[in-house]
This record gives sequence, C-alpha cells and structure tokens, in this order.
Amino acid sequence: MENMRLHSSTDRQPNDAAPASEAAAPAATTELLLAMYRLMLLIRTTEERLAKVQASGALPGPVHLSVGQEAVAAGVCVHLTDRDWITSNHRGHGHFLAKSGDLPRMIAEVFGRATGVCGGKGGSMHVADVSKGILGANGIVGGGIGLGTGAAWAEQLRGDGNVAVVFFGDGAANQGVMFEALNIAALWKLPLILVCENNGFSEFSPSATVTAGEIWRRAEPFGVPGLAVDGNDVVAVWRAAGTAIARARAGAGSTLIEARTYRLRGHVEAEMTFLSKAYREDAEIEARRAHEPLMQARRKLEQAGITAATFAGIEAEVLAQVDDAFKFAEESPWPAVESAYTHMFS
Amino acid sequence: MENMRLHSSTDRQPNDAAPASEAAAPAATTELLLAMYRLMLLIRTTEERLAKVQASGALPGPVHLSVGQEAVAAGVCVHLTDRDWITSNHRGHGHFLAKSGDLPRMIAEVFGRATGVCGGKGGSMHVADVSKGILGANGIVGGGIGLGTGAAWAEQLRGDGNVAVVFFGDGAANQGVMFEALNIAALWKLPLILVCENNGFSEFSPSATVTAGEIWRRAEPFGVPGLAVDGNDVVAVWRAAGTAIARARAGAGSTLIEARTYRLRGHVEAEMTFLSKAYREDAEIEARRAHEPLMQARRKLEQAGITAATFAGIEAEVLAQVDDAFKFAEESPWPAVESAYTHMFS
Amino acid sequence: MAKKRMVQAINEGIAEEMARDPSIVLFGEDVEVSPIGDTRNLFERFGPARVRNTPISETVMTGMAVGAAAAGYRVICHLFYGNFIYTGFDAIANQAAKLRYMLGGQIRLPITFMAVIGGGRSVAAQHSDSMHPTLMNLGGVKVVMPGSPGDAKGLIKSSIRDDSPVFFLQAAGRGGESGEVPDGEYVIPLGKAIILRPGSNVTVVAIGSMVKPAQRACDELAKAGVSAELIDPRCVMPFDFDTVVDSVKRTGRLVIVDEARRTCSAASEIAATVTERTFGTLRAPARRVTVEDVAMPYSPILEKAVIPDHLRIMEAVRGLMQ
Amino acid sequence: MAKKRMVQAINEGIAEEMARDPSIVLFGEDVEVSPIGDTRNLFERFGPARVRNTPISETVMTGMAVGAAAAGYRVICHLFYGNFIYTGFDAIANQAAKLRYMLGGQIRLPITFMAVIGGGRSVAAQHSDSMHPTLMNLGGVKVVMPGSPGDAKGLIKSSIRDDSPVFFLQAAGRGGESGEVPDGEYVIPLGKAIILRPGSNVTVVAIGSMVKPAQRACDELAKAGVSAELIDPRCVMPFDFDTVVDSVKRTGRLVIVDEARRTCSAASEIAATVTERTFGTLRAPARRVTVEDVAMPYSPILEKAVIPDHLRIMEAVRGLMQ
Ligand SMILES: Cc1ncc(C[n+]2csc(CCOP(=O)(O)OP(=O)(O)O)c2C)c(N)n1
Ligand SMILES: Cc1ncc(C[n+]2csc(CCOP(=O)(O)OP(=O)(O)O)c2C)c(N)n1
Ligand SMILES: [Mg+2]
Ligand SMILES: [Mg+2]
Repeated sequence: MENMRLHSSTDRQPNDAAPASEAAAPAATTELLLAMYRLMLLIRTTEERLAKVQASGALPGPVHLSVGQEAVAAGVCVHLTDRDWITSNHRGHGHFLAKSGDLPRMIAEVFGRATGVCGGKGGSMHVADVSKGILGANGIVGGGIGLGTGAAWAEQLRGDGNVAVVFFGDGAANQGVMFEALNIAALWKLPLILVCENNGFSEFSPSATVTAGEIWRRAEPFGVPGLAVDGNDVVAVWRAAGTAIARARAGAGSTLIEARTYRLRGHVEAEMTFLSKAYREDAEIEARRAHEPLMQARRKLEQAGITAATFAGIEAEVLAQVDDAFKFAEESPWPAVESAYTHMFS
Repeated sequence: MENMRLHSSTDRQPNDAAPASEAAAPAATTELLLAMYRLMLLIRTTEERLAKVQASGALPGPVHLSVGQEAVAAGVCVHLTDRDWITSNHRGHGHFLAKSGDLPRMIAEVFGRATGVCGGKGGSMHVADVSKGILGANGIVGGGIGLGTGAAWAEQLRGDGNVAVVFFGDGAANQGVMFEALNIAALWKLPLILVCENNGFSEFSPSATVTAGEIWRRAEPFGVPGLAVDGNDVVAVWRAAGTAIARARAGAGSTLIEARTYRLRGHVEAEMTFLSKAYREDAEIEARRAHEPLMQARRKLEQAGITAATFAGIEAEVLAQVDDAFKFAEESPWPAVESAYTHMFS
Repeated sequence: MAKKRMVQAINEGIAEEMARDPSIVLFGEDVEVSPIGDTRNLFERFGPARVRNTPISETVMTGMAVGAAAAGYRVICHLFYGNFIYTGFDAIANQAAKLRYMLGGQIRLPITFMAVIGGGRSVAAQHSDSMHPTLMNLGGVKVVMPGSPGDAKGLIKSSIRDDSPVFFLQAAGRGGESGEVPDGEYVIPLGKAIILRPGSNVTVVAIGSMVKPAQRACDELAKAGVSAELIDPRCVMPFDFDTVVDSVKRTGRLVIVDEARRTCSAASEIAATVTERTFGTLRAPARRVTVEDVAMPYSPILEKAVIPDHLRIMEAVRGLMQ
Repeated sequence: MAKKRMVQAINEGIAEEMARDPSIVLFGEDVEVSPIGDTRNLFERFGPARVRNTPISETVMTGMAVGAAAAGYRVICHLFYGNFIYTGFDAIANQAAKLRYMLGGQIRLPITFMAVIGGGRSVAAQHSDSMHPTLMNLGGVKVVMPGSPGDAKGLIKSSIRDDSPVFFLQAAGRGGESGEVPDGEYVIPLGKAIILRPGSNVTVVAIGSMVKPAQRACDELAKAGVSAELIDPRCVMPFDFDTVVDSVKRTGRLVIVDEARRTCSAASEIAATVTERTFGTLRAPARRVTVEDVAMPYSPILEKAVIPDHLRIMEAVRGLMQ
C-alpha cells in the first residue's frame, strides 16, 4: 500500500549540489531515467484510471488531468526531498505523486472518503501531503505562488538548504502575483523555483491569445534567471531543474523555468458535455501526441538497452499499485458528518 | 479664477501625430518650453504653499507633494487634450494641474470645502476633474493602473484616437496589477501610456531595497516598448511622452516610461513628527536639489533669450493665481452635512 | 414565454441588452466559449470589440471595469466563480464601491459584475463561497441574487441598465432548473422582493440558491397544516425590508434561509433589521438557517450536511411554531 | 504598570513575543522605520532576517504569510492601513481562511495580520474602512479589536501565540490615547469580553474605536440617572456572546456601537444573535449605532457626522428607555 518512493528525506541525490553551469550539466544515468519513467507511468496510469472512473460517474467533483505533462512533475521532483516544499495548482495529481505523496490516500481524497489525505474535505483540487512537503494543489489560479514564496522564505530562515518549488500554468503566469513573487525572490534571494508548465492553454484559451511574449523572459527584468525547456523531455527538465535547485540550495536565489508541454486531455474531464463548441482541433491533439513524454523516455531507455520484459514488469507493478489504490479508495468509508465542522481553527 | 489652460480639447498639438521614431524626435520650441516652465512653476508654487498651510495646521488631512517631480506631469500632459484620460496616485496635485484641472477647486478640495472638485469628499488623495479627463488621484498604490487600463480600453472602443496615461510611482511598479496591465495592453494594443515616476523612494524605503532590476525593462517581456528618461528634464520627458502618445493614438499600442526624478520633500508633509529616525541623509537631498527641473528649464530658457523680466512676470502671474486659489478655498463654506450621504449610488 | 434554464435566461437578457445599447461591452475569462453558458454566442453576435476573452488577471480586470465605466461604457465584467471576486477584490472594494463617492458624484459606474456562487457540486472551498454579505457591507455596490430563471432574466437586464456597480450572483449548484422566462422586454426593478407564496403562520425569506429548498419546505409544511409565506428578496442590496416587515406583521414569525456563513450574513442583517421594525408583533425570535462558520467541504456527504436543505428549514419553522 | 499609548503597548507586546519565541518573523511595508510606531526598533533588536521591509505587493505578502506559517514559522504580516487588506484579499479569503480546513487539518497557520482601521483623521474613503465584518464572515480567521492600550498588549500577545490566522485591527483615528499597560507577561484570551462598567438599565456593546465615545456616553448617562453596562468584546471573532447575553438578561436592553457600515455589520450580527438568545427578556429592540452605508468622506465636518459619537450613543440609549 506504500507509495513508490524515489528518495527519502535523507538520501538526497548527489547531483543536487551540482554547480549551476551549462558546461557541468550532468547526464542522466539509465537508472535515474528508468526511475523517472516509472514515475511518469504511475502518474499516467493513475490519471487515465481517474478519467475512466470520472466518465462512469463515480467521482463527486471535477478532475483536471495532466496527461502529456508528466515529465515536468517527474523531472523536477526527483531532485527534491521531503523537506523541500512544493505547491501546485488545480492540475496537481502528478506533482503530488512525483513528490512521493501517498497514492491510495490521494485517490481516496478524490473519491471524497474519510481516508483521503485531506479527510475528504479538499478533493482533487486540494490534494496535499504536508509530511512529504506537499503544500497542496490549489483551486485559485496563481494561489500556489504566494504560498510557495512564503515556504521559500521559511526555508531561507531555517537555513538547511531546502527549497520551495511552485508548479503553475501558463495561465497563472498572467496573475500579478507571479511578478510580485519574482521581485521579492530577487531582492531576498529566496530559494524559490518557479516552474511554469506551459501546456498551450489557459483553460479554453490558446496561450497566445491571452499571454503576451514569452513567459520565461518575464524573470529577466528582476535579474532572476529565466529559461525555457522542452517540457516533454524528462531529461531536459531534470537537467534544468537540477541547475536551478542547486543554485537555490547554494543560496544564489530563484529561477523561473518555463516547461513547454501540451495538455492531451481536456481542461477538465467531460468538458465537451458543457462547452458549446470545440476550442481546438482534434488534429492538433494527434500531432502533439507524437511528442508525448513517456514514449520519448521509453525510446531513450530502449536505446540504453532496457528490454521489453523490464518495461512489462514495470507496467505490471504500476498497474497493481494503481489497482490497489482505487480499491482502497472505493472501499473506504465516507467521512463522518461531524468532520465538516472541524479544522477551521487550530 | 480660471485655471491656466495650455490647450483645449480641440487644439491638439501638431506633434501629437509624430511617428514613433528617435530620428524624428522634434525639438521643443521656446514657446512650448516656456509654457511647460510656467506649468511647473504653478505646480511648485501651489505645493510649496500647501506645505506652508499644512505646517500651520489648516489642512484637515495628509498631503503628499511632488516638489522636484514637476517635469513629469508637465512634459507628459502638454500632449494631452481634455478628451484624453489620466489617472494618478496619492501624489497627484501636479498631474491634476498639468492636465488643466481647476486650481481653486483643487485647493478647496484639499481644504475639505463644499466648493472642492469633489465637494470635499475626496481630499488631496482623490482630487479629480472628470470634465478635464482627470479620473483622479488615488489612495491605493497601483489603484490608478487598472482604472487607466480600463479608460484606455474605452478610448480604443470609441476610436477617436484618445489615450489614457497612468502616473504611478516606483513603489507601485511592484504591484502585480502593473504586469497584468502590461499583458492586456500588449494583447489588445491599448492606447495606454504607463508613466512610472521613479522618485527614489517607495514611501520611506529607498527604491533599490524594494525594487529589483530596472523598472523600464519590465515592459520588454510583453513586447511593450519600455524606456527610461531623465524625469527632471522636461524636454526629455516631453519628447519621450510625445513618441509614446503618438504611437498610442496611431493604434500601435502601449509604452512604459520610467521617468527618473527625485522627491525633494517628505513622502508626506510633517513626516518627521511621527518617524523615529531619518530614512535619508540631508546631504543627499541637497545634492539632488542641484538637478531639480525648474532650474534646469529656466537655464535653457535663459539661453534661448528669455529675460529676467519675463520670468518675473510669470512668477507674479502664477503667484496671483495661487493666492487667488487659496483665498477662494479659505473663504469657501464647509459642505452641508447631508452631502455625506449622497453619491454612493447613481 | 417558454421554459428555460437560468443560464439561458441570463444569456437571453444580456443579448437583448447588448442589441439595445451599443455602449455595452462584456469581458472575462473564456466568455467566448462560455463554460457556464451564460455568455454563449455573444462573441459571435456582437464581435471581438465588444466581447473579449481576458487573461487570468482578476486584479486588473476589476480595475478596468471601473475605468471603462467611468470613461463612458456600460461594462459587464464576468468573474466566473464567486471566489475569484476575492482575487480582484482591491478594485471592487477600494474603487468600484467608492470612486463615485470620493469624486463627489462626478462619474457613474454602470458595471455588472457576474459570478456563480455557492456549493452543491463538490467543487470545494475555493469554488463554493457565498460572499454576498461581504459585498453588502461595502456600501457602494448593489447585489442581485435571482431565485428563478424568469427573475434572472428580468434582473440581469435591470442590473445592466443600472448606473451603479451591481453584482449579479447566480447560484452555481442548484440554479440550473428550468422555469418560465418571459420573451423580450422584461425588467424587474432592483430592490423589489417577490412573495412567492402567501401564508399566515410564518414568513420565510429565502435567498438565491435557497429559494428552491424553501419552496419544497413550504409545500411540505402546508401539507402538515402550517401556512408559510415565502419571500424571495431577489436583490439583497438594496433590500426590500418593507415587503418582509409587512409580511412579518401579519405572520408574527420569521425564518431566513441563506447559504452564506452565519456570522455577519445577510440572514443576520435581515433578522436584526426586521426584528427592530416588528418588535411588538414578533411572537418568537427570528431564526436563521445558514451555513455554519465553515468553508465548503468537498465530499458530497459533508457538503450536503453543511448546506441548508428543506428539512433544516422545516425544522426551524416547526421550532418557531411551538 | 505604566501609562502608554496603544502603539507603544502593541510594540512592547510584539517585542516580548519575538524575544520569547525565535520562530516569530515580522514583515510588511516600512516596518523598519514604522510610520505607525507599532513595529519601531524591532528591526534593530531582532535583525534583518526576522524583521523585513517588503515592496508594496500585498497580493504576494498575504500568500507568503500563509506559506511561511504552513512551513513552520509564526508570522506577523503588517498590512498598514486596513483598506490594503482588500488589496491582499485573495490569499486571505481563499487561502488563510480555508487552507487548514481544505487540507483536513494537516497544517496550522499561526499568522497575525495587523492593520489600522477606521476614520477620524481625514484620510478619506480608501484609508478609513472598518472591514471587520468582512473578516468575520470568512469563518476561518479570528478578529481582534482592542479598545485600550492595556488590552492591546494582552491581545497582541495572545494573537501572536494563537495557531490560527488572527486579524489584529487597531483603531487609527481614536486609538492613540494613553492608558495603563501591565509590564511583562500579560495575556488576554481571545474571545473573552470585558465589562468596563457595570450597569442595570441597558447594555452597551462598543467595538474598538467606539469604546471611548461609549465610555463618555455612559458617564453622561449616569449623571442623568441611566445606569448603562458597558461591554468591550475585544475580539469579535470568536465573539463572547455569553457575557453579553448575561448582561442583557439583567438589563433588558441592548445598544451596539460599531464603526463598520451598518449592513451586515458586527452590530447586526450581535443584534441578531443576542436577540435570539434573550427574546423574552428584551424590553425593546436592540439598537445599532453604526456608520450608515457610506464610504468615509474626507472633510472633517462630514467625517464627524458619519462616525458615531457619544451623542448618538446617548440618543440611542434614551430612545430605548422610553
Ligand atoms: C483566480 C482564478 N481565476 C480563474 C480560475 C478558473 N480557472 C481554473 S483553471 C484555469 C486555467 C488555468 O490555466 P493554466 O494556469 O495555464 O493551467 P492549466 O489548466 O493549463 O494547467 C482557470 C481560468 C481559477 N481557478 N482561479
Ligand atoms: C495598496 C497600498 N499599499 C500601501 C499603501 C501605503 N503607501 C502610500 S504611498 C506609498 C509609497 C508609494 O511609493 P511610490 O509608488 O514610489 O510613490 P511615491 O510616494 O514615491 O510618489 C505607500 C506604501 C497604499 N496607499 N496602498
Ligand atoms: Mg495552461
Ligand atoms: Mg516613489
């Protein structure tokens, strides 16, 4: 029942301390790539199951899936320990899992059960596991940015070299709070990594219609490094994140990473039941599917000699893990009604 | 009693339509420079009188003076007609006067009298004269940015080539709303000119301690032209503003101008009665006084042959104007108590 | 007259007003594709100058609404979920609610802010608040909360025509039912309550989303011999106290049903003011049936417990009748 | 025990707490030079890591307060004027008030948001609101409003020690008077009212800035033979209803004085709840003495008319005594 753990709070990856220089960019070992692949597969499998369950009507609330975007969560979070913080947005299952959040309790949360990570009070848009440094998905676009900036400040005060990573979308990059955060992060040299997952859409609006210029450039005026990376290439994400995180751990401050990816499923599941017209072409989705991150990683692993049998083994393991998690959730009790009235105050 | 008018809504300056190119930057005629000088002198004389009156205890509320910053208001507003909009901040007397706002009624407003432009309900931080396109000073740092963006949208819809200018401080440049405005202004090509008056301080904090990087660069990521200009050189301001305003009138969109100037008086009058310690050296103020805008303009005018007698004449006229305005205000009645209960709704 | 859902009625009302008055503009996140449905086809009909998708930038949006209105346009600012009102709250509370006053009446601010509010669909705390009490306390904005599709049409039209900032708040969870909607010109004045059902034993005031469960409660109470007069205020700021006071003077009892959190709710305001005006006639203290002071939980079982239903309303009425 | 002004008492309380608990950090605009005076010398004493000036960026500041608190620090976020609460309202209403709940209790949010509120100094509408009702309706934040320097010290200390978000709201205009302030450890529990003066004819509840004029009104009423019991709730969320209800059961009359706008004010909440709990005993309807539903005007003559004074309080009491 335990969730896959790539690391514990004590076994920080050696490359975490790598200097922030392009020249020194390390190559990912096959072992690491395999671990990231497995993590992406876990996210994918989990979310595709959520989609199926949603379609069956078994989920009480809306779900926003990150299918196609898994490389961002995986490539960033393998650098983090439980003592580092992440904040996320409404599309947060992947970040939760990549940061070692408990899978069965996440699913139970989405089902609204008592065993959910938030006792059924948060749901998909609020999955959080604070013991793992996951400060939560967030229903307010841009909401995680302020929280993450505060967590980065806390870690700077603590002085243990921990960092805070904020995952947010291209749409959230148009919220003023991102700039306020960049300004303070620059002035205070906060260990804050802003990871903008540009998946091409701000809800139903194509990014270009609502976002002027390039997002990664928005850090420059503050003297904060900004960069764009292929968000479907988990190694590229891993490398960029490694540099940024090492820089932050070393006290050199913040970085903005724009990870360019593509949302293969809807903004929210079942969206075509309430939209009056399509907002993108099916052909576009198909074209983008050819660049999705799992397949790319798999191809690299095959080149590195990983066999079909190994893949099949991983798939079976992940499937069993996901099966267990959904079973756990479905069999879990509903919360007691009284729990609606607790936790407003401490 | 009528306030000085540099222009009416029909006599738009010919250079307003000048193309937005450095090469074509026009030279200011002596006549224009003299008009701008006179305007700056009016602002200076008015505000120094306000300072005196404040010290005597005759003003009910706080006043924030723009002494030393007059070139920004003057150099920008001579390009504008009554059909263009400005929004301003808490330091708004200069913008109000430069945009042809009524002087006596402004002073009456600061005195809280019935004859004030806002009937005594707004005070110094809210002086507005909508008939002149002055949407008001504003007590919320950054508050005028959203309003000005909306006014620019209205003028785009109207399609008459009018623009909106937002005056705000370096401190306000750290409010997220500025970036949201830049993004929308870029996407919609709004006739919006953002004029950031960088006077070295955000309240009592030196700009560098609270503002990362250079403000004019903050427009670049959005594809909006940004530039810095010597805000104490009224001709330089006039030239930069002319280019930006012409560009906006022509439908080519927004510009961010950072006008670098210096606040010679306190953030708010009488501040040293409540601050426990000084936040800048007197020597710094003295050094900056040597670069204040009126003297610079006067020197240029002298070189162009304007005589001491002419200056003396202008001074006398302005003094009389200011005397009249304060007399009008002081002799004006207090508002009727019932007026406190009107104007919440239309 | 035809049966329509509330969003269709609102959509129809907006379209009629935009056709009537070319100074009306509408903007908001995804108003073109309209996930809620209330702004559907307006882009196609009125074009990209007057109907504009915005970035996710509530802070500047609310400020722009004020600026564009002050500069002469009639503005509809769609804020989507009510909780995003908080995101754009600076220009709402500090500008929209005060600018006309601070400027001594120099400007008018014809703005309709639209949002869907309330719980009932497991969208959790950040998408389920009923924040009308906060807006009511601002003093300078009107607050409209339709209880039926027909009223929604009549009220959206008068909201748009009003020269002051108006918040038009649709019930998200339980406002989608169908109802008769008058065709064409149909305008309901802001600040006029409607007596949905006459009665003599108790006055029930139900706001927005609470109208439906209150109707059901009144039906069932009638079967049990309790005659409840049901009033839908439709607009909570300004509030039609006269209608409620008249009713309570006849019934002697008052129950108010409000999906807002209890403390400083609309229900509390109504209880305080109506009690003040009917003191000798009230036979029992006014009862408030509201959400307790909690955020909206996600799990449907919890959400159902938190949101008032017909049973809680009936219980409150029965409590008063003893 | 020595006489001090309210800002000095608050300053002393913060300094004592910061000395006691190294996990306390404080930030805000110009907290170093401290224009208000309540954070004076803290920078010098506790250093630049724990006391930080911020840019004018209320949106991220309130979010940071939540993030830093969730990550283990005890945060004091100084927001300066209360109206800037609106500027940073998103993270207050959508995060601070809800995050612990949404996360099923996984975190604590020990945050003290400080601000000066209310009118009385001709700083006009954008610097004079009393927005405690809005905060009270959020459900997940406590709201403290000291009425005297001594209480301010005892309450700022308990606010800082509280594990939930607390708004500590000082009266800007009329809170500067001197009063006795106990030295050293002095902590007042949140949610406990104080009876400032016993009386038998009427209960007067006065909040924050209204305590002083209410005291004067009670003095003058006493001379005229009317015995008023004056209660300062000190904390409006949670509210000590028991103390007020007890008092009203003895006096049979209730006047509430609140500088908030009337609609959905704290006064309305208190009127509604206390009336519900004292119905049979109340001899007359509860009276609310508040600011009407207007913004604060600038001109001193208008401001004076709008803000309740001892005369309006006395008039309300006399109205009840007839
Ligand atoms: C403050 C706020 N405004 C609007 C919304 C509605 N909303 C939810 S998700 C979303 C789009 C977010 O786009 P992006 O940040 O790119 O994330 P993505 O959905 O693409 O992952 C919007 C507008 C919201 N949740 N919060
Ligand atoms: C939202 C908001 N936060 C804080 C303040 C308090 N305040 C008033 S003026 C000011 C400094 C503004 O600095 P800047 O924008 O540079 O303008 P300047 O005073 O230098 O002209 C501050 C912090 C305010 N009025 N509004
Ligand atoms: Mg996106
Ligand atoms: Mg400045």
